Amino acid sequence: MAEVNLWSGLRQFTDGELLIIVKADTVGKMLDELVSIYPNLEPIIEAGVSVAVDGEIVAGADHTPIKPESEIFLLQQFKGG
Amino acid sequence: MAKDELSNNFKYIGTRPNRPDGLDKVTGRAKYGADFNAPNMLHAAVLRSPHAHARIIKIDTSKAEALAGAKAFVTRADFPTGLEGEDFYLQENTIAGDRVLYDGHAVAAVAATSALAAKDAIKLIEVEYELLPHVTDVDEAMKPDAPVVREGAQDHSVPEGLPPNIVSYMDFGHGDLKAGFSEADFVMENTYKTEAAHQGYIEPHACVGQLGQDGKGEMWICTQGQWFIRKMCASVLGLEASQLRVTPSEIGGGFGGKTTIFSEALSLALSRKSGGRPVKLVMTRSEVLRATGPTASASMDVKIGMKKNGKMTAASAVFRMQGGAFPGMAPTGMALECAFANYQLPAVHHTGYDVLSNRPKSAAYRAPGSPMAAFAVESLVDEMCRKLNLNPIEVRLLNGSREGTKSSFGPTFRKIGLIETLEAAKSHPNLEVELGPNQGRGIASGYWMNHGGETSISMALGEDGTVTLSIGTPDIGGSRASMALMVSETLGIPYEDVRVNVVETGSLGVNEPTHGSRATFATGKAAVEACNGAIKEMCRRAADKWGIDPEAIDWFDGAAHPSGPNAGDFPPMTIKEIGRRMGRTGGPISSHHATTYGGAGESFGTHVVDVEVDPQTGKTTILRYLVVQDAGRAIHPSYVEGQFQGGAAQGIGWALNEEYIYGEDGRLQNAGFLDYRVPVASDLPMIDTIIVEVPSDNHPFGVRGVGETGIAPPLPAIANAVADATGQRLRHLPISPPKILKAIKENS
Amino acid sequence: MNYHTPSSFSDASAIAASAKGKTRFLAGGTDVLVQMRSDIITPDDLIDIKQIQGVKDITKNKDGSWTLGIAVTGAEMSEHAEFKKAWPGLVEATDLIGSTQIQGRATIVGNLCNGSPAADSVPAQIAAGATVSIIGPTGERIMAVEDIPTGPSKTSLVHGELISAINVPARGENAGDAYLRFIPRTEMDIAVVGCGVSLRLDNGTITEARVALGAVAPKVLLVDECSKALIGTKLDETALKKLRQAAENACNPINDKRGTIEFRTEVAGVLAVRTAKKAYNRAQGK
Amino acid sequence: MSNMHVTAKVNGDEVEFLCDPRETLLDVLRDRLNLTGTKEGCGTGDCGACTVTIDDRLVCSCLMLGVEASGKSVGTIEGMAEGDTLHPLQKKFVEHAALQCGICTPGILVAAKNLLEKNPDPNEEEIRYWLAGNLCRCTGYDKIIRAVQDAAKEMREAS
Repeated sequence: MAEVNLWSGLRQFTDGELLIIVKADTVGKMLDELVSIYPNLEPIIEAGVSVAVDGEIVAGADHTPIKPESEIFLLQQFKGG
Repeated sequence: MAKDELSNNFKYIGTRPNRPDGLDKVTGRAKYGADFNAPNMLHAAVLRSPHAHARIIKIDTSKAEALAGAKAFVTRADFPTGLEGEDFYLQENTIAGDRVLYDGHAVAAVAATSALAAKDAIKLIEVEYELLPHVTDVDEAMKPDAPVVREGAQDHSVPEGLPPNIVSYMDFGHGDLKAGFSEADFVMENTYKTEAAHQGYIEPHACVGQLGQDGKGEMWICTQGQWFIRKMCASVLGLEASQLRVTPSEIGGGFGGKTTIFSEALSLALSRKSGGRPVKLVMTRSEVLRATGPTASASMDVKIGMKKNGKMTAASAVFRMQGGAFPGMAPTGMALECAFANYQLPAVHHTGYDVLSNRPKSAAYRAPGSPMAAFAVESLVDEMCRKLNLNPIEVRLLNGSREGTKSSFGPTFRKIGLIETLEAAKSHPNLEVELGPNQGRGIASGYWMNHGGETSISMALGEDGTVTLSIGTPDIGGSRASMALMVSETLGIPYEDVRVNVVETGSLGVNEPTHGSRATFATGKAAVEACNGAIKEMCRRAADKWGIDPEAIDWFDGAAHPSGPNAGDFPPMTIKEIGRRMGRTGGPISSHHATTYGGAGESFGTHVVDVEVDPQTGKTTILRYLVVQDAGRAIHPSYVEGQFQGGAAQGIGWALNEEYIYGEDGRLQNAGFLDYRVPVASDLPMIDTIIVEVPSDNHPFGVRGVGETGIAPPLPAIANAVADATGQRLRHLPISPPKILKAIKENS
Repeated sequence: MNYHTPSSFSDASAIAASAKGKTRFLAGGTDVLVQMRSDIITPDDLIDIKQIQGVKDITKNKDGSWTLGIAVTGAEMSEHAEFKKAWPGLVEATDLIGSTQIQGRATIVGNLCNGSPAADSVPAQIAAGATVSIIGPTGERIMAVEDIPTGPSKTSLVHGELISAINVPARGENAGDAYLRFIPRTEMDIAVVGCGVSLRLDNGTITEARVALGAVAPKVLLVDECSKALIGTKLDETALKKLRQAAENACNPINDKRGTIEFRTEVAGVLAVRTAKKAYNRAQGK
Repeated sequence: MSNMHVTAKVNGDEVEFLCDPRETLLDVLRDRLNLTGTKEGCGTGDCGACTVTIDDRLVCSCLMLGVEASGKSVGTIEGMAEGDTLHPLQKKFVEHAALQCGICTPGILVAAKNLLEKNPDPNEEEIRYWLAGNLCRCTGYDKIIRAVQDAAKEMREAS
């Protein structure tokens, strides 16, 4: 189990929920779970999001492990210059 | 290695050796994008739209085709159809379909036997246009009656009822904003604007493309990322990525602008149409400015609440950004994530709009979004400090993010170095200098989150015990030196015994470009991992020879040493010895590492600038400039300082002079270095630097990316200094002399 | 494009006069090559006039006046100690054109013939009272520099005519000139406003004054009202105030990417004052 | 018009080439003579990446025609080192990390060498104004100025 914090703009795809509890032990599984609970999130997640796990931002590293007590945030995708 | 085990006791890390590619680059031998030629090569030229928005009625190439030396022409009809999403936009930006969407949009291209012949042929192509209404300003583009750049481009995030040029919407935040603002003693809100700036790399885009009818191709190109080029060109042309081999040249600057494609696929398309002859395509400076990707322009509302003592209670921001005629290009989300990252805020909210306009497709530019955000937020913080008569450094120390702070964008910060940069800035001698008349001092901080990303690397031991490292991130500012230092440190061998090669797409797995301040972090980390793999193998070879357990061997000083109960039983076996014998002790020794890295340590910086403003002409002179930034660990301090100084110079240019100027006709007015005014040597003072080292706990040496943060603080720092010198607050960049003089006159 | 290297001005003129298409003369090339590169013009005939004898000479005539060859570069003017001492304002104006590299090629005749209202050396040439010798199909003539430009990229030279030399008067005693311009950077920009001033004094009182303004009208202006504001004064505050007003009044600028009407007008007044002070100091031997 | 035949000296060597009269000296150096150390950044004299010397005077080779080089002596970055011995400026640029991407470096080195030949002890302001026509987008110029100062010092001490 892990708690995932969504950004507020995603509210419209999750029946107003911004804190979602999912069963997952990696970032990738967490994202899959989110989509299976809220299929409307799929295009957003497919287009790319960044995820912060315990304060570390991971972009595209779906293998990153998450623990039940991990702090998880979905963020707008970013890339650098 | 955990952070508490980090040692400052390095032999190579932190030294300043000559960069390995230095000799080639001071003798003119280094080969850049336009320096490559192939046998039987043709030269390309591109016909570009003179209109901001028009329908293409007809393209007639018949006169051009009759010209001696003209060998092949391409239009959109020569490209596959049915592409979707970003692939479609890349193709549409490569060459226009039924409409041109901005001044400079490619319409047709030709390959000829010489560059002059290609240029002549272009002039003979006749295009009939039907002009359409256009819009280039972000605020204008958001109006309900604005010309529509692209129908049906809104994504699912856009709430119903918003005008069609708003193609993406976002909002995020936390805490009770209303309560936060009502708790404040003082609330201030203002609107800020920044204009589009170009990366301004001195080397124009250049490539040689070759593509046969069998779908196999080659490209030689100046790029930040050869695999990105491969993937994008393959998508645009309908090729299989693996059949296209992309070799990066040395690169003459990129700053984000060479992470994508603009016209490159045209060289391959022309090659395919001319029987597979290689086709060289080199942009002119004017093409670079008109048709590659500058950054977005921005219009931003920011509101902050403060207690009398400067403690912030709440903040909100609404950012509107245009990234050209293509959705998804404005860095609105990243700008918002950076906006309040410096501050501990109990309540914060962000709203963002990605807006289309008839401008070129925006690309990344050094910390995309962060400079605009910093300009808006750090200007407002300074305005409030002035009103409340508070010291701007103290207010930042009071509110500054630190380990454990819940960041404005959500996650809790790990170990970060903002406070350390503020403390270091505070005690720098520049702050002791007394200012004269018409002089002012400005301070601002900035943030960039940094990036890890897809990384693949190889190292191989030579027969003489020296090491070759193959990396996939082009060396844009001395990163070969940093890689060699990290390898030397890990293996315990001399710096000179390491050769670092930037290789083509056939030699490694996929690498993301040199972007996101990731090269020294991610490629460096992978290099250390690869070295550790090689050390394990070298220890095994020694163990075999000595007949002991490999676990009972320590590697240091470039040699395997028996340890524990075997300590001293055998003389150390050096890497040279292992290399010499490796053929018969088990074969070549090489090591590979490939992964996608997350967790790049973020970097904060604080800048302090002194300016003098001529009250009669509004001209700003930079007197002193200080950059303080957290590097985590400076591998090669000279190149870290160089990143700080270069970022500051670009930010100074953006603050004072640089801007995309569009006329009423929607055409770019300043498509050259004469009027797109980047700083020249005599515009700048020496740029003082302090490297703060708060090591990242996610890199073996503590590296944080340093490339990007430095461009954010100069924009507000200069606005703040100008306000200090003149009493005038300029909220629209660039702070050009006419704007300052107008403000002085109007308010005096 | 045909490339010609005539050995005399009359040959050069004859080639130009008989040319049917677009013709350009090539001296330093720092404007023509930019225009060719930018597709503003591709000449059918390009006439390189640097091989004509004497075009690189800076000559001091017996009466103290100077004759400058049409291919004398900015760098060569700056390096000519005696000329620089006589006409520091004209030399500093020329030196402001572009970079060190541009100085190695650019000429003040080219700067004049390019017809730009923002040309740096032109206000200084006009302030100095320089004239040009012209050779054409109908013979030779001499014209004042201020009569050469007629508008942006336009001159009063007719088909087949070209300038063969520039004549700068003898400096004489108690006199000085200066040039200042405003640009947003410190170098490499086109003038947003330029001002050239040449003065002669008698015991500190201005007896002769010529003030020229660049980039504030379709062509460089010689402003008589500015001269009147100065003559008979010791450059006191009242004179400077009048000068500033006269300079502002003379402006008829445009809004463009380099500056606004308002800004150019304001700065023209500021620069007129600053340049006059500099010229005045020089005239006093300071 | 057909190509013209030109004879000139480049880095001390006699060279001959054919070129279209529209070709710039920069085009000729890079495409006809394979001297690609001289770079094109703008083609309009605004960036200085194409800086060479003509009879020891600095010019932008993009603002000079190839045919104009007839009978002239051209100096490029390729002629700066003497055999294996780097010019002190070349050495100091590497030591001071005065280049990042390196594309502006050849032009800046040629220009700086010309400065030190005329003025062996330039101050910071003189160096900055001399090099104002050489754009560098990476370094903020700081390390470039320091490298020139240090090279000048070494050259003064050696002479």
